[in-house]
Amino acid sequence: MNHDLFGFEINVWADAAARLGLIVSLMTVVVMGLIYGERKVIARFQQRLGPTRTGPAGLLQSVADALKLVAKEDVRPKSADPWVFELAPYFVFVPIFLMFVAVPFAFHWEIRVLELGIFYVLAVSSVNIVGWVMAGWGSDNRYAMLGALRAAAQAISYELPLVMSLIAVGMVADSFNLTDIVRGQGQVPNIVWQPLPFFIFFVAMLAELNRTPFDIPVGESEVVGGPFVEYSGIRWSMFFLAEYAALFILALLGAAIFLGGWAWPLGEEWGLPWQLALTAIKAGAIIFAIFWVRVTLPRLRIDQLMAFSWKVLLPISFVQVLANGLVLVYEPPQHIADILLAAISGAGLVLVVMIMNRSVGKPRPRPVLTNRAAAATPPARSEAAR
Amino acid sequence: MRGLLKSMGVTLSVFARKPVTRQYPETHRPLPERDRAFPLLLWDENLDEPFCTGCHACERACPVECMTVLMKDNPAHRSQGGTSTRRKIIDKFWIDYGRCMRCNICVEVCNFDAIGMNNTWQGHEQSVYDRADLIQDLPQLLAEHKAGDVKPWIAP
Amino acid sequence: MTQDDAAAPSAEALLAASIWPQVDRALAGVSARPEPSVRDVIVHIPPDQIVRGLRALKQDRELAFDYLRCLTCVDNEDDGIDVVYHLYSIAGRHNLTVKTQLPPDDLTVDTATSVWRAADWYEREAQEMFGVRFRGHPDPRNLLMPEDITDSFPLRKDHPLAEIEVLQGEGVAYSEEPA
Amino acid sequence: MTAPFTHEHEFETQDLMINMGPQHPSTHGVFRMVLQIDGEVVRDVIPYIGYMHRGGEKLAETMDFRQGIGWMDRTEYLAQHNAELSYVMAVEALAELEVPERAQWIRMILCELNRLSSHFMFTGAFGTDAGVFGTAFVYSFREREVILDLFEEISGDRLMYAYFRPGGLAWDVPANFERRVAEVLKSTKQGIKDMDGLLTENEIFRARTVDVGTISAADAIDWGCTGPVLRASGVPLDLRRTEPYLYYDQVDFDVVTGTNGDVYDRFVVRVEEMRQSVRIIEQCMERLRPGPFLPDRLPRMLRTPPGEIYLRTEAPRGEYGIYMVSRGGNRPYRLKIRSSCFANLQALRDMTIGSYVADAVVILGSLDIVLCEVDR
Repeated sequence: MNHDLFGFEINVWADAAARLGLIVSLMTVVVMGLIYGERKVIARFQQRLGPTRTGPAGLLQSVADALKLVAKEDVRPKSADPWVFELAPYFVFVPIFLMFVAVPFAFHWEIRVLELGIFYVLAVSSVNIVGWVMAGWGSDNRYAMLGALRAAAQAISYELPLVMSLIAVGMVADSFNLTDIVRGQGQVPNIVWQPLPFFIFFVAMLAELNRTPFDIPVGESEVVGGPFVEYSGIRWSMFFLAEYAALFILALLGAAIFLGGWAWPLGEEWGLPWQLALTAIKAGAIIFAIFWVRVTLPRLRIDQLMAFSWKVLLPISFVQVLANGLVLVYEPPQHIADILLAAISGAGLVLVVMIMNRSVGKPRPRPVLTNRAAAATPPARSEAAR
Repeated sequence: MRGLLKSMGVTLSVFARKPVTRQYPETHRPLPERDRAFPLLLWDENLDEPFCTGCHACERACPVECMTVLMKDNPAHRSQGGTSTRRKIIDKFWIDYGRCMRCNICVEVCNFDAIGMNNTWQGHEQSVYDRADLIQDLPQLLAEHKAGDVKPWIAP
Repeated sequence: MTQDDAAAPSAEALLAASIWPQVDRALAGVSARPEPSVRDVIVHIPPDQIVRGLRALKQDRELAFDYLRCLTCVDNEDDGIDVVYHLYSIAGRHNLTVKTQLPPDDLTVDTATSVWRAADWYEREAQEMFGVRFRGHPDPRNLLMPEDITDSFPLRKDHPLAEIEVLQGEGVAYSEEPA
Repeated sequence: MTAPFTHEHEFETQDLMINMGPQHPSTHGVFRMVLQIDGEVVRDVIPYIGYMHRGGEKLAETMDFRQGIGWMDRTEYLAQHNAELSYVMAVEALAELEVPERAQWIRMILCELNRLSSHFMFTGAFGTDAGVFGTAFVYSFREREVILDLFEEISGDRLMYAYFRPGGLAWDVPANFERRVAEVLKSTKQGIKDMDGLLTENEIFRARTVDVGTISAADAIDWGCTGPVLRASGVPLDLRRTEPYLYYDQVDFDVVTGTNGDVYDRFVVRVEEMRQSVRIIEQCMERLRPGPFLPDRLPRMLRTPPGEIYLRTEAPRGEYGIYMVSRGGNRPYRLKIRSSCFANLQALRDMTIGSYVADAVVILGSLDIVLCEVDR
């Protein structure tokens, strides 16, 4: 199970340390790249240039930001709970790192192959909400408190559809081992069989990442950054490191589970660079979509957000799991099973879209235009000209 | 869902457009001729002295009282053996750029076209570390037009 | 704030052609005095009858002054303070200015918030700026000024305007008006 | 201050008081409101204004009519031409000045352009309030910038124009004015299209705004609301139509009214008004003829006879009134600025109670307040 990362035998501890070092350095570089990328992409969406000053085309912007954040004073409010306040960033930060363990980048190129990889990732990822609530509670700030409660409510609500959608995929793939799931998609990626779980996964991922339109815990215009409102300097940057790392990991997961990861369309025979490139391209596409959504959509309100999770996504993901189970239990011939799975899931997706349309209603007709105002009384009578 | 897709389409179409950002300190937008930065005094090249006679018209008209004017007898006047036609001339002049609200009234009330609004970028970029440095005295106010850097626009 | 000298000779004719006859009818039982003005007719009502008059103007079916445009005060120094109401009728599209003159020794008038809720903030502003007390106002706190300043009324004519400190000149103290 | 009250659930809870502003990012300046919230639901709102109070009315009493124009810009820093217009028209009415035709048309064009730039500011800021990450803001600022460039070419300043004068204009527009206006309108139309496409039909935007902050026509009138806030409730009160000034009775345009009086209506009414403004400007450009921009005889120091006037014009945010009392002389005896935002803001409490915290932000944004104008 423990594959050799470097192609030769080394001590287990040294191996672990090397892998850990690899994660940390990779994570830092990736997060810096993501921040730079996000700023550039969003700038283009807004007809701006984005960072240009630091280094060629602003490439060193993230480095400059990091230096600034490290150099900044680490302020703690006098009335904050010192332990809870100071420890909160770690509770957000560490679980994200732990998620990296199971993510497959390429064939035999992962930290650890876990039989229940999906479960592990989900279990670990939900720990970081503790950190959010700690940050909100420890700050002794009402905005932070409000944001933390929103974050907790949202994370719990969207954790369930996320789990159910991944379970549905796991059923189809016949495994919870991420590597096996990817390998099973050599011919056709899972998104074809399971478009509805992909949609649920994408939406729940946005919610888990607190990204627009689900960014109510940090909504700048409402709770002014939510749980982070009192943080500064290095601690604040840890929250953001965690946020972008989570973005990266969830995009990788989405690429691996739904888009065929490194396996589709090239297959296992192609070399490591190709597989890495495939993973990167797919994850990059998901990340680009997230940026695109972020730059376009307004924020939902808390009740709409809750209703969408509990009344739409969760029931429909249960139905998806149930339908998958029925199809798989009765074991129809392979091609019929495939068609059934895809059809049911596609129908579910259409249903979700219909529910969304229905809940919002039709656009209101254009405002009333009156060329002559309604009241016909001439105004001249009221005025006594001198 | 249609509306969401339409919005996404709008942002995507903007993605393809050319950015409108100007890289400000390196590339300045060309300023229109009428641009008003801060008032400065004009230099009469023919007589080699300021146009300003220190008549206090602008000082009295200034809504924020940012100007201080002192006049004196012109030593270069004909009666003193000089060439100038100005009997009185400006002695000392201060304008507090920090208080000036750039309303152009001083230019309008001036009978001698002796004061004008700077219409260059140097006129706008006046940041200093101390407010007192924004108080300009006569040589400073005259310097830019004297050197020919500025051609203020004065309404006909 | 009289304009007798500036009013046109045919003030009566102007008033007759204006909205005044209707106002006069609506204000039965209230002693009101009209005055033509540049744009809208001004009606003077004594302070003790003002709210009655305003309510009559609002409730009159034909006039229906349902809209309070503006409420403010004018300090007439020795003649006390005028409270000025600018009314408008959305359905009838006519305007009216109502004035009441408060004597300097009794700057109290009934609140108009019972007629239009819009009067709320206007009265609070007038109260802190002019020291006019609006009897029965639901929330008579300061609106624009700090809550502890209740004895100084900036918009009155006797309230001094702060001197502009001149930072330049012959020595910093240069501030005299040049001849 | 209202005491936090407790009310019965299965367990006893206490409402949370949240102080929003004056440094909150979505209070559009220095507005402060204290929200009393039960969970996410707003139970009460106490608005506080006055952080921008500069005693403008007192200052205006010390300024002569020319100096006062510059001050008007500073009370309404998003619709400066409209604010100046009320002031100079009040002076003209008192001093009985005739304004040349060309000056009137140019004033109309500039006021409508200013309405466009102000509404662009609204759509951008409102998009940000609703949670669009800066996109609406950047799009609308892009268009506003084009309009401000034109204003700078005409008046010399980007924000504080001081361009209108009692009797006309400070100076004539540049020679390429017509070409430049055509360019600006072209870009503006694209901007309105972008803005409309980005938000109007967007499902999430509609979910956030439809039936939020509703105010009925009767309430809106009672609170003294004007402008788009009142028109969104279905009252066609537009001073350009009901009491025409300048040459608004000679151009063809529609008064835009909403049906529900909610936040969404306030948004679409403003977007539609922008289209109407473009229409008005195009008609004005056709009617613009060369000619004088100031009356022939204008005293060097303008003095008005005694009198008083309440002069109101339709600014982008509603009725911008100047109540000017003159006792002769070259400055007003008393100047009261009837600010549209001031009255609109009064209705905030009624609109907000019972909605969510996130709605409170959107409702405040939909009023499009300018705190300088509220506090003066």
